[in-house]
Amino acid sequence: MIAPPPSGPVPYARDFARQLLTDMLRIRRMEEKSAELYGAGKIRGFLHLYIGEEAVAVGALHALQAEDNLVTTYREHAHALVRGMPMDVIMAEMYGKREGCSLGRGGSMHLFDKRTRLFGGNAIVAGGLPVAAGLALADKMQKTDRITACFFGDGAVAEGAFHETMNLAALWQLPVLFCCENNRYAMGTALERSESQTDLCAKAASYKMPTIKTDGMDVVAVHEATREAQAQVRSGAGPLFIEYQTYRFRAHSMFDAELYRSKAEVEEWKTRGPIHTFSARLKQEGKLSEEEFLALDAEVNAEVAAAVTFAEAGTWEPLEHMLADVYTPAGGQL
Amino acid sequence: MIAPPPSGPVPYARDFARQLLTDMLRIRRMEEKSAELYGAGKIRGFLHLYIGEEAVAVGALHALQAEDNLVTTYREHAHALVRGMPMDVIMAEMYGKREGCSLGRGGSMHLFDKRTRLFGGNAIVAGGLPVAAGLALADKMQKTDRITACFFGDGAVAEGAFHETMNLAALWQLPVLFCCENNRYAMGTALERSESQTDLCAKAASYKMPTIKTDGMDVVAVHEATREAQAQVRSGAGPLFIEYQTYRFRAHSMFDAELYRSKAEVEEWKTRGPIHTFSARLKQEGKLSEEEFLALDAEVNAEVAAAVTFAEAGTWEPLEHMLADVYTPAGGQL
Amino acid sequence: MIDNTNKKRISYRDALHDGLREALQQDPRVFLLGEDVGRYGGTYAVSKNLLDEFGPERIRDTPLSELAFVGMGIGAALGGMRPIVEVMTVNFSLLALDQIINTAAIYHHMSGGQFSVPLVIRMSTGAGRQVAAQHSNSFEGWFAHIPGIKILAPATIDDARHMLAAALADPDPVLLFEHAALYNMEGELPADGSVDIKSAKVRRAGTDVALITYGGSLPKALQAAEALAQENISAEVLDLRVLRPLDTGAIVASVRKCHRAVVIDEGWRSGSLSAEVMARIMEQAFFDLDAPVARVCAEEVPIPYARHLEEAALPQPEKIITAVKALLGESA
Amino acid sequence: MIDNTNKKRISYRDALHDGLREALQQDPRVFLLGEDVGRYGGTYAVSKNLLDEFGPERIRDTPLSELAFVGMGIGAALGGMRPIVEVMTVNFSLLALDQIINTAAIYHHMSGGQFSVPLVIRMSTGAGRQVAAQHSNSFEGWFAHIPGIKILAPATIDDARHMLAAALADPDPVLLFEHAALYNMEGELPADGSVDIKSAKVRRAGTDVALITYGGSLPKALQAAEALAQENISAEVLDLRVLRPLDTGAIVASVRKCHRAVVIDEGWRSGSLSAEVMARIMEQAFFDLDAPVARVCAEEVPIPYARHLEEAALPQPEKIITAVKALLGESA
Ligand SMILES: Cc1ncc(C[n+]2csc(CCOP(=O)(O)OP(=O)(O)O)c2C)c(N)n1
Ligand SMILES: Cc1ncc(C[n+]2csc(CCOP(=O)(O)OP(=O)(O)O)c2C)c(N)n1
Ligand SMILES: [Mg+2]
Ligand SMILES: [Mg+2]
Repeated sequence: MIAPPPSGPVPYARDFARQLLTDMLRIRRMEEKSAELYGAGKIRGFLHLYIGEEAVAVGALHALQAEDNLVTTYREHAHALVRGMPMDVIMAEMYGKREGCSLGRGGSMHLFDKRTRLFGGNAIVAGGLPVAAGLALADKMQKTDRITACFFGDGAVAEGAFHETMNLAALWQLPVLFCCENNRYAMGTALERSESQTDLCAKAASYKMPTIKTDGMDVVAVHEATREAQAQVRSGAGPLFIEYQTYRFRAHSMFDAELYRSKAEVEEWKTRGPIHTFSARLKQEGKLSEEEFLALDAEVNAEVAAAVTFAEAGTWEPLEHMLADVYTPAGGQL
Repeated sequence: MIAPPPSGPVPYARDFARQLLTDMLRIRRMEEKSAELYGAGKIRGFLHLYIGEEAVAVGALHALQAEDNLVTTYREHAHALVRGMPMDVIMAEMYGKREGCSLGRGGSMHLFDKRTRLFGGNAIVAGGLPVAAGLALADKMQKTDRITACFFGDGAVAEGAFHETMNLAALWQLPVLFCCENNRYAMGTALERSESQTDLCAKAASYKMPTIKTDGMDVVAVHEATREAQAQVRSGAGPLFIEYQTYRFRAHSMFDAELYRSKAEVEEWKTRGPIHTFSARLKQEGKLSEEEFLALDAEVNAEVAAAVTFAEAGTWEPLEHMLADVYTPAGGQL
Repeated sequence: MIDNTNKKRISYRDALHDGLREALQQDPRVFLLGEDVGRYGGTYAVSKNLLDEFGPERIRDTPLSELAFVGMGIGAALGGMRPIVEVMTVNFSLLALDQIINTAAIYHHMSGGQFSVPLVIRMSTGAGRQVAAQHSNSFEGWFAHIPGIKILAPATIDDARHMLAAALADPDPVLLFEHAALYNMEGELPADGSVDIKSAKVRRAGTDVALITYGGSLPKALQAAEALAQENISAEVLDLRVLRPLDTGAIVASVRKCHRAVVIDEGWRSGSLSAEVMARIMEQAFFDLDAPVARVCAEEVPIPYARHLEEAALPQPEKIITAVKALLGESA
Repeated sequence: MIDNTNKKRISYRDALHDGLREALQQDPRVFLLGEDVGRYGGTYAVSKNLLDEFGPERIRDTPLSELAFVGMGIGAALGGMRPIVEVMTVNFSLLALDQIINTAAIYHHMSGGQFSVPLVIRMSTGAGRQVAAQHSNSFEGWFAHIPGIKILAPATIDDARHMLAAALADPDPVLLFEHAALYNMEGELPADGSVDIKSAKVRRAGTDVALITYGGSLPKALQAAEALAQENISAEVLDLRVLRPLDTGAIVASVRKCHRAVVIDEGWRSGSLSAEVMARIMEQAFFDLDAPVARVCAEEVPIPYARHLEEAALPQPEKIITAVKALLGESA
């Protein structure tokens, strides 16, 4: 039994509301194209789509400030995009081209961007949590008022790294916002088969950390909750755990036969799809017309097409560079 | 502020009460002698004394059944002794002699005994927890009514291994009794500097595991609580976490200058010493006279002396055996 | 799952599956635990359908808790079961290393021979599928440094089918590394139904140069040998199979025969198993060498995602051929 | 903490302490975190009194959470600090390996060169103090397999005093292994105030045989060389110092000079760093050898507690002498 689709008034001015919608659409269209390109052999390796979960990245990241740190997982196209990495750079990285953010060395799972303080794209489940706490420790010691947002899935909660980091972050009152994207499955393992306590906020609270649980299918709920959360963390009150209850509409990765859940369950969740429910609300409130929506979608599709063109035109890192950057060049010290 | 010394009626018949006292004394005298032997260079490596905590091992292990499994740490002389390993075998192991339980290969931190199902002496903090859960899984799958008791310290709670194991044990309802010897310090790190939540039972409860907190300085409290706990685990109700609040009177190991706590704190805790408070209660109830106590102590001292003699007379594993047992000899399969 | 058009043709994946299924059928103490081995069907589909056949007690999906479930495998083995723990990939085994090395490997010895740990740990290893640095490690040679455990690297259909049974029959912890790039490889399954886990095997006999390898590099070495044969260079291909304990005798025999050798190893060059093979040749067959032993290993770089870079970073038949020719030139 | 009777005599422990103190004094970004580095005074007393001088912000006691606090070191380094993480012993580093290998080591490369991780990890290593198998591992040679990190093994007073500064000046993750059996070693501290972290160093010149070693085995090799000198055998002792990247040039130079070599390594023989040294000699100095390179390593057994067994399991001067003599006989 899932909750009814998000509804009700959207408390934002037209421009910001449209930006939220646009960003969700950008993620959706970029990823639909990525799936297609995967089929065509242009993108390879592992590809994890965010489709269905767009409200989380969009609502949450628009609540952060530009100088905040961001640490995320292998399912991070959305985070990179909303954070400000150009779509063509993401696409080029997925192609393995030199014009990608990581010169094509990381691919889909490893988007890094120094400019926007995106510290990756860590494909070890829960591997980003300690790193995020360390970034926050650096900020605390340097007395900045930056915070670190760390995204991870429900599956990460079972890992020892989660436990150790939650404790340390709470013990040392570090400015980290732990952003748990609870999409109910870790690959094929449902949360109930993974955790004795499935209320993840209750788990987080056991570290004496404040928590917020929010509807991850509703970009408004996500944004409001995250605004509150980040302000609290930024105030010096220590870390906070925020759970976004969401759902992925697609397979875990491109290799998943989805034996572990029913089509009906997926269909039921699709009724709560973050893009169509939000655009419906905007339309109802007169903040968006159908024509405007279509124009916006066309714009987004054009951006996607341009990104593909950019990636196609990209170049390959020369083989002579093979051993470059294993170590930082002398003098290259930050 | 510590609680007042344990007092009140001892709900046991004279024989059993004396056995509890005797076992506590055996631990105490054996370890006092061990410290002396360490000074003399007879025992070497790391030596962690249990002095002050005797009520825990004695009260708890007398509540278990003979066929139960036991997993413990590097601070395990007491567990081995109460479980039934002869004192001379322990002493020989600490000497590094072939007559030791592990042929002198493990020393103080690694007492193993197949006969009493003592699976060691694991010197990696929290390293024993997953192993204990696995033993319990084997029992559950084999439908025995054995349980596994797993001892560890307050320091272990911060480790990822603790978290992963607690979750799995609760999720799979495994017959494990998690016995946390909370002596308030992990080496020099006080619990408040180690855990954001210092109520360890609250932490355990976050896995939806039942918990019991008990006075680890009172052998009666320990025994009663553990009896109840083991019965519950044995009934198939899943794992249980029991916290023994205790204190070590000695340094962490023989290399510890004890810079991190005051003499006054140690002295205050000594007023709650498990041996003198318990013997006082027995005397008060007329279950023990001063002469009987002295006789008993003399007997224990004789046992210790005999153990030393045994260890002294022990032999060294021949150098030709150096590579024996790295792998199980063919045909030696269990 | 066996291909019906030719009853003996089977994939490496299905051979592993059949071996697993047989083990579960034959011994009620055997069970499988790991991430997504059940409902998902196994990350590489090796355990597909086994949940239906054997039920959730014996095909156990675990949470993401590598350290704990590997340690639980140790405990279950001590408790009389015969667990097979699947660690999804060698990359994640780093999280469980403490239990493997500092508990499983020393149990028998440090307990004075009282306890044994009959545990089998399966994991996939290797690169070659563009999954980037964090998912492309080859640590099996590294594990081979540890006394008290045994390390297997099936690289043929036969070994994929039968090594598990031998591993389960072993009283000590055995780690079995399935190379992820081999799952789709197909081949004939010999009728003979068992393999040893002691010896290296000559997969192709030759006289001019010994190509010593294992795991995912075996097909590449065989390909190189085939190409070299076209040029009248006779390469022997030795498949190490068992990385610990190493079959030094077989290594020395190939070197004695060919007087030249190239070691091919997907581990990073420095400190890979290739170094140990070279050290043993140095120690035991130095005077049989006509030229220094050469090696073809992974380049010392985190394995890149881009296909051309990944290919260039890994051992390839062409590199092996080049190394062999350089060697033959050098020893002239 | 410097001995006042002779201003230049100092222990390895105090040299490490002084290096640490100096680093904290010179750069406000430097801080120390690890188990019991503060209130306890450091397990091996290396950080004794630093809490009083620098306060709990910069001398941070951590809970028992190796994986997290090592990962936090990575994050803090990325965030502009210069963390020194103390992992109490190499044995416990197994719990943190994932962060070191699968995050720290690849950050610079996989981010396309955008980020660097200027992190120093110190840990004690080695056996020799009867602390049994779980506390006697020597994995520094094993770590040397990993591209993207640098591995240091100070074995002299000078290196103990100054390697840390060089490690902190390095933009990439550097692991510094302090050998637990050396803490009490005393020696003169040269006036010159810095060392490089690039080169191996000849600690004693010789012409008949090169003893190639590092860390806790260096004093043993020097002792053996001294004894050999009594018998008119001139042994050169090469201290590798930096285990990754290895100074192959220095290895080759010693081999060219002596034509015979023994590698001494406290790691278990199979797959220890000794193998890599031998492989490099094979590759680059094969024709300079008068005899196969020999090695003296730890026996392949979990290190036993009993003193006589532990001694027998480890490299010792006598074993080195025996190996040298066998080598000289063989090459005659
Ligand atoms: C330590 C580790 N173990 C296993 C994996 C394989 N794996 C990749 S994603 C995944 C599921 C993670 O689920 P969750 O954290 O819920 O994130 P989601 O994929 O649902 O976004 C698994 C098991 C991994 N990458 N890292
Ligand atoms: C994984 C690991 N980290 C560090 C150590 C070093 N160490 C040994 S005992 C100890 C303190 C453990 O404290 P606690 O769990 O409270 O047990 P206690 O010694 O108080 O009985 C530490 C840090 C270790 N043995 N294992
Ligand atoms: Mg999930
Ligand atoms: Mg404690």
